[in-house]
Amino acid sequence: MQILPYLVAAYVFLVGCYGLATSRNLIHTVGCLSVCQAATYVLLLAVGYRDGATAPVFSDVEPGSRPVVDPVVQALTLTDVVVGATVTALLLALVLQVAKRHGTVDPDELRELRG
Amino acid sequence: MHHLLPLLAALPLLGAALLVVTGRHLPRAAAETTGLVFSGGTAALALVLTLNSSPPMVEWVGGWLPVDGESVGIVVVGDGPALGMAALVSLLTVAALAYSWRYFAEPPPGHPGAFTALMLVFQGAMCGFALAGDLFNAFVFFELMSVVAYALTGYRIDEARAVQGALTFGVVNSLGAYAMLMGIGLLYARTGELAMTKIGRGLDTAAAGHGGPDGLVLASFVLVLTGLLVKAAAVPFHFWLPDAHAVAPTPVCMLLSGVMVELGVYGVWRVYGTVFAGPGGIPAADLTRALVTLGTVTAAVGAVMCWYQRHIKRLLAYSTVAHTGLFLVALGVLTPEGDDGIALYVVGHAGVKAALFACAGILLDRYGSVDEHELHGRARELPGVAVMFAVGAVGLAGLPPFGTALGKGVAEEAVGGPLTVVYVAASAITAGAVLRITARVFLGLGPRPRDARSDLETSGTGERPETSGPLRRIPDTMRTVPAVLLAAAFAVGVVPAFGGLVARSVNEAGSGGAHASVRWTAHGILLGLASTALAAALAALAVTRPRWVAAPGWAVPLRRLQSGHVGDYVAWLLMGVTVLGALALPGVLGG
Amino acid sequence: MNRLRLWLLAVGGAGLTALLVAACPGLPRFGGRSHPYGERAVRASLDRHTANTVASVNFDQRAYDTLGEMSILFAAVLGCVVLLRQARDEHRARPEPAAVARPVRRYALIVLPVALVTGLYVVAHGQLSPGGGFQGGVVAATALHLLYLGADYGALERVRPLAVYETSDALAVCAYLVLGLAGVLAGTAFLANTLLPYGTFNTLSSGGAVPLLNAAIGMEVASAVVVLLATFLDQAVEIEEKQGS
Amino acid sequence: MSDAVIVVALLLVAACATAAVAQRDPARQALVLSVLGLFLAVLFTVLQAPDVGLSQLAVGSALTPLLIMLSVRRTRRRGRTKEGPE
Repeated sequence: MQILPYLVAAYVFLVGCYGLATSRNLIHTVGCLSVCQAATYVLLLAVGYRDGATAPVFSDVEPGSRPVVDPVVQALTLTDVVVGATVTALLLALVLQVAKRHGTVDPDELRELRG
Repeated sequence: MHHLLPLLAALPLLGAALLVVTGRHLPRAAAETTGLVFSGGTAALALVLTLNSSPPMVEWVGGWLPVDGESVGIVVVGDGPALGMAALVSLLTVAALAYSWRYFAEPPPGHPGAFTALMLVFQGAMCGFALAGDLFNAFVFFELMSVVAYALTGYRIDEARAVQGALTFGVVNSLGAYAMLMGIGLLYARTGELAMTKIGRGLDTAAAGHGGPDGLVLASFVLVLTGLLVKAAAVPFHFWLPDAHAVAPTPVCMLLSGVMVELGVYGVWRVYGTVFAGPGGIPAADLTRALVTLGTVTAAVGAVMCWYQRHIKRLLAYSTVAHTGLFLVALGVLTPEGDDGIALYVVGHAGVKAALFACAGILLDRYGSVDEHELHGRARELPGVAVMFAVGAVGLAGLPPFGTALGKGVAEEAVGGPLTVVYVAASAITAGAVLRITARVFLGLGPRPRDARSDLETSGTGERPETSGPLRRIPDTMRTVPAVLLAAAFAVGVVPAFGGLVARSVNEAGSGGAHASVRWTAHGILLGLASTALAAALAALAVTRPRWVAAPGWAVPLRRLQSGHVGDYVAWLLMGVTVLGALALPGVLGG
Repeated sequence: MNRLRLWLLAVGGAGLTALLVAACPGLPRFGGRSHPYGERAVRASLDRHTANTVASVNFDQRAYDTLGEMSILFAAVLGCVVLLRQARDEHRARPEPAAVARPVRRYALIVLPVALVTGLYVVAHGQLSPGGGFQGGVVAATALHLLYLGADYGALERVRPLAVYETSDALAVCAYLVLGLAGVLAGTAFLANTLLPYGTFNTLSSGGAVPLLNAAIGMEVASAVVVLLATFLDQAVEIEEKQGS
Repeated sequence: MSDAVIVVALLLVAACATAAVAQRDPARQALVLSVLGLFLAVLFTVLQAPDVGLSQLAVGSALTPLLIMLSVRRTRRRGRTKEGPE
């Protein structure tokens, strides 16, 4: 339990990388990239967790009565989630154009740029 | 004064947002003028701040000044190198916007200001990254810079290569950025801080407890550096660069090659100096081993690949790879002279490289091709551009008194010994390739080269001009911009106070308080002349005896590696992480 | 699959695995107590009467990060609009109105207002309870697209004049920047939250500028997501290539 | 108790990430990603991060898969029109 969350984050990142390298479809590639990014969420939030603590929201908790988990990593992850969605959208837009111009979304068939 | 620091990022963003708000109703000229005003205003602000950057400024955004040395806000650093990079970025953006004045044939319907707005966001992002003193904030601006760059690279959606290059760029750089974020997460876990100076101190305190750096420090170092080196296009993270830079619109290429790649190198300098330089970080010997090794390989691969290109923009892109290698080597030796040398080299290189891309853009718009073979002798009618191309080539070689020569000379002295050979060879080969282009395309010298091994190379034929049709007359803006850029690169070396100013501000910000003086030395001048002579000789040989310098058998596998396949590039990225880890490992084991 | 890539992947993957696993023992125990920055952030948030600490970090303490983040969204939307513009060799085809089953239509039209209101509610309570501009914005924008399910594409296009959303996206960015610049003009600092009273803890108007920045983000995210979905829907439904291209 | 929930959520995330990579058909991958987004949202909630959980639910399990589905539809439609008249 002590390091399990970190190991899961590392595993998810590696699996995403494997998918990126072996993908046969560019849309699938973009999906794998978002898997890689999920690893960063897990890592950040695992780092900020605190045993027995509650969410850092004081609308129904008396301030100071209970420990709270680290709010900074949550703000960072929130930023990260939005960044991830926008990058996905932009890359998908590029994949659509690749599909139109090359007539394929298989990276093995893209032979224009080499050497 | 220091309250104005965040405005360097905010002003261009405001300009971009205003352009989108009003863009629909503005005529194109008004939109482009607005862009120039905002980008020029930011440049002026950056210059004023740079001149006032001694002693270095610090600003806590939101007014969260530290209480007892602790703050919850984000720190923005306004020292010489940060503001200098911001000024360089801004000036080059102004140049790129001026070059693209009335340039693109077809703004998207309903969005006449879209291209200008994206360029402004790009400028703001790069300024924000240069000034970042907080690691996560640096990541945010890094990502912003990347996202805009993907969109700008793929801007010409009618071009099959452009969209492919942009996609590769996007996937590889995003993966690098996520690796960097993992590294930031590890550092936060160890120290519980995000400001770079605080993280550095936190690492030192933690290391004092159990003696030296451990696996976590190594992993975070490697992961953060991976993100930055992907941006800086160090081998083996470099594959995306030629694919993206060769296909991006010309004004974008000027920014990508001129400053964005260099910002990766700058990021390595900033992060190592503030976070990992202490006793709890990575020992100096390991950083030197890692950066000098990667830098040398990068310079070699970049130079060799540059020589064998026929696609002119791709050739220039590889020369950027080679020069990044040189920057990394000088950075790796960790001396004040080395830092001063690359600072000057980066400034000079930005001017020269942007001017060369601008000239290549003129060829593209005039002939619809950037292929060395196809254009053989056709550009004889453009003597002005020919002169600029040749001047750019010798500037790249480091002919005194160009700014590149001053920076290269200082850096060569700093690295010393056998590494000097790398500098001379890499700059001579890349400059020789550019001179070869000049001789063949603009002068029509030598026999017309024959096409060979078309499965191995990307030709520059069949490109579509970026203007509404092939240009019959080259507009004045497109001629003036490269001339001004070359003049600026020249001035960097000639104006005597400039080198001293750069050296002082760089040393004040880092280098542990040591001050180095920067001046022309006989050694540097001789090596500069030697590189230029070697470049000229190579070009002459290529034109008169093409067989002697044709691709040897061992270059073929190297060229095959650049396969254009995004999966290959990702695999190489992982390999690079491993290599970087292995190179930095001994210090951690020893500690 | 070529063999070189597999080798690279195996060696590189092993190296990265080793690196990440080597980092694990050095990490603090999961659930540990040491969060210096986090504790400072909680104190600062309570000082400024913001009940949701995450909102305080996002819109006050680290509002500059959020500026970068909203710029990323802004740039990505602009980028998608530019990249997915109608190319020279494409034309628009009106999709035929599709018949929608009545239960689906009824369901969509009932859920739509509920989802919209939920989105707005989540935006408005950002500084008090979990949620805020991002989450509420996405919910509201996605809700609008239930119309595609419930009615048809034409109806969606009528309630969704894209130009308006693009403008409001950019206006929200302007508003955020202007709020930040106000700090500089007042002589404090960029994005300083010192100009407005902090209000009563745990009420809608508490936290000084936090609700304003939060609202700007909500507007930006909602418009941005609408534009994003619209450009992709356009591609999927309307734009076609000319034959023989 | 809460530890056990966290472990289960973590393992579900890991399993689902593997499935998302292993599923080579992009349309099905979008569905798997949507489930991954859901598990991540659950994980974030048990890690006491409801803010992030909520946005992950909105973005990760709705918006991103939707964009992927639309892209798949576009590329498939293209393939059809291309094959059709020729």
